[in-house]
Amino acid sequence: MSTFAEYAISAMLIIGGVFTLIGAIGLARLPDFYTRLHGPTKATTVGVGAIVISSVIYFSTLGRGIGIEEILITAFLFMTAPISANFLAKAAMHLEVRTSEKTRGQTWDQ
Amino acid sequence: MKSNTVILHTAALAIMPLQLMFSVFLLLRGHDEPGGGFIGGLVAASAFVLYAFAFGAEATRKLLRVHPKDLLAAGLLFGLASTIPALLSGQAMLTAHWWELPLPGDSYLKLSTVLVFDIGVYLAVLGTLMTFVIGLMEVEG
Amino acid sequence: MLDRLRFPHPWLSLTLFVMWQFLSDGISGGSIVLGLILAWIIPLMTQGFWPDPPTLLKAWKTPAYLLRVLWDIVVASVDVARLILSPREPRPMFICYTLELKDPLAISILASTISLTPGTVSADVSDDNTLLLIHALDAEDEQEVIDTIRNRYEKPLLEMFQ
Amino acid sequence: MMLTALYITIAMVTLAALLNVYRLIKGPDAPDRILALDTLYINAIALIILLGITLKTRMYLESALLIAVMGFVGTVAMAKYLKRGSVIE
Repeated sequence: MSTFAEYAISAMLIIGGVFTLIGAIGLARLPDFYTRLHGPTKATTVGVGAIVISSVIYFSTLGRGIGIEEILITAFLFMTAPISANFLAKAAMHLEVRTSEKTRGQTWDQ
Repeated sequence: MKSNTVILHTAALAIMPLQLMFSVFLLLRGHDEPGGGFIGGLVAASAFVLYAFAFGAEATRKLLRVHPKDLLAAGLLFGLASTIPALLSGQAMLTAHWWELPLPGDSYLKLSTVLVFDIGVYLAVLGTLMTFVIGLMEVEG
Repeated sequence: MLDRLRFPHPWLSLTLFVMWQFLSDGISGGSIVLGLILAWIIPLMTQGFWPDPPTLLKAWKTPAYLLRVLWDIVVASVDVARLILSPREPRPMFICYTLELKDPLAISILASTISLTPGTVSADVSDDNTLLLIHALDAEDEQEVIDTIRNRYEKPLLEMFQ
Repeated sequence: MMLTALYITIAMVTLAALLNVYRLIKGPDAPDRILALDTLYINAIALIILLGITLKTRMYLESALLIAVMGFVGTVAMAKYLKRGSVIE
């Protein structure tokens, strides 16, 4: 394996790990449900995306070709993350989950 | 229809074909690699369940075209059929038999009693789960 | 029987067929036969439920849009990461956004885009598909967020779906 | 060097999973718990891919895809249950 590929894989792995961790820190630390929703939808999805890219590079340098599975996983995560977030937000609005005092604007429930 | 489900409708329509294709993929590669009828049936059932979330019970029934119990029965029949070749050739029941169909492009379509049995499991799992789901829908009214 | 042998959604069929070739480890006679069967049956099963066929009038604009969204997703994650790690309290806000788009598919794409891009999650679409409720994680000014979304995402989508 | 990066990443994702478990236990509301579960399964996908790289095999990628498919349906089902009190109308 070339040195360049090794550096690229290592960098992607670390970036993925950092984003996943930050998403989880956001989930644990932010004040109310709606703000917590932001961590997993963005940071965690991008984190897994970076890890998948490193996996693609690794297996293609091993000469096993580019697998469709990795692409399917990424496409699936990027398609489903916003939809899950949307559904959880709807459920939270229905249950009238407490929002932090600093929140401006109104929710609605229908 | 129920209050806004625009996003779920689009999501179900975009994701369901992918799930169905993935389920067939899992079903077919089951003989020599991980996968198989059971997990393929589960993924297919999850596709139909997602569809039921988005469009309700009636539409799902229409999509399936046959009653889920018939799927279950068809699955069991496939399982039974996979035992017949072995019995006819006087071997122990469920002994695997293989046939290779030549196809253009120097490749073979591998058919086997294992595949028939796997299709049976696939249909049985799909039928069972859809019977559950449609049964629960009827209870809730 | 013969009149059923058609492809109601050619693009969906093509995507499924190509994807099947990749899944089955290289192109062979068997994978082409099975791919054709799947690309025929799956769209046929779901065709009755697609809303009026989405008319992507300017399909060649899609890659540019996708690239822009992809780039924004990366920027968005860095933004959110910085905010999560800084000790400052976020300033969340709910925003009502009036939609100009009419096509259900376009609305879904816009909502998903908003969820994946800087500091905003789309929380709900109103019953009549005219309003979008957005939760912004750290917003200075309501109008600013609305303008960004309108110019950056809704305009290109409006051009694509007419 | 790649191996070191791999181990550091595995440690970070595991830590992330532990933080998600903390949110899962603490709540305070049902949507928070579902959100934590949702993030937890995405972390599980990341861990499976990392395991595949460590063991130099692509065998596990299907299970990661499977978790992605099933996890999404599960999250939607739970969110729908909270909203309506029933999963399918």
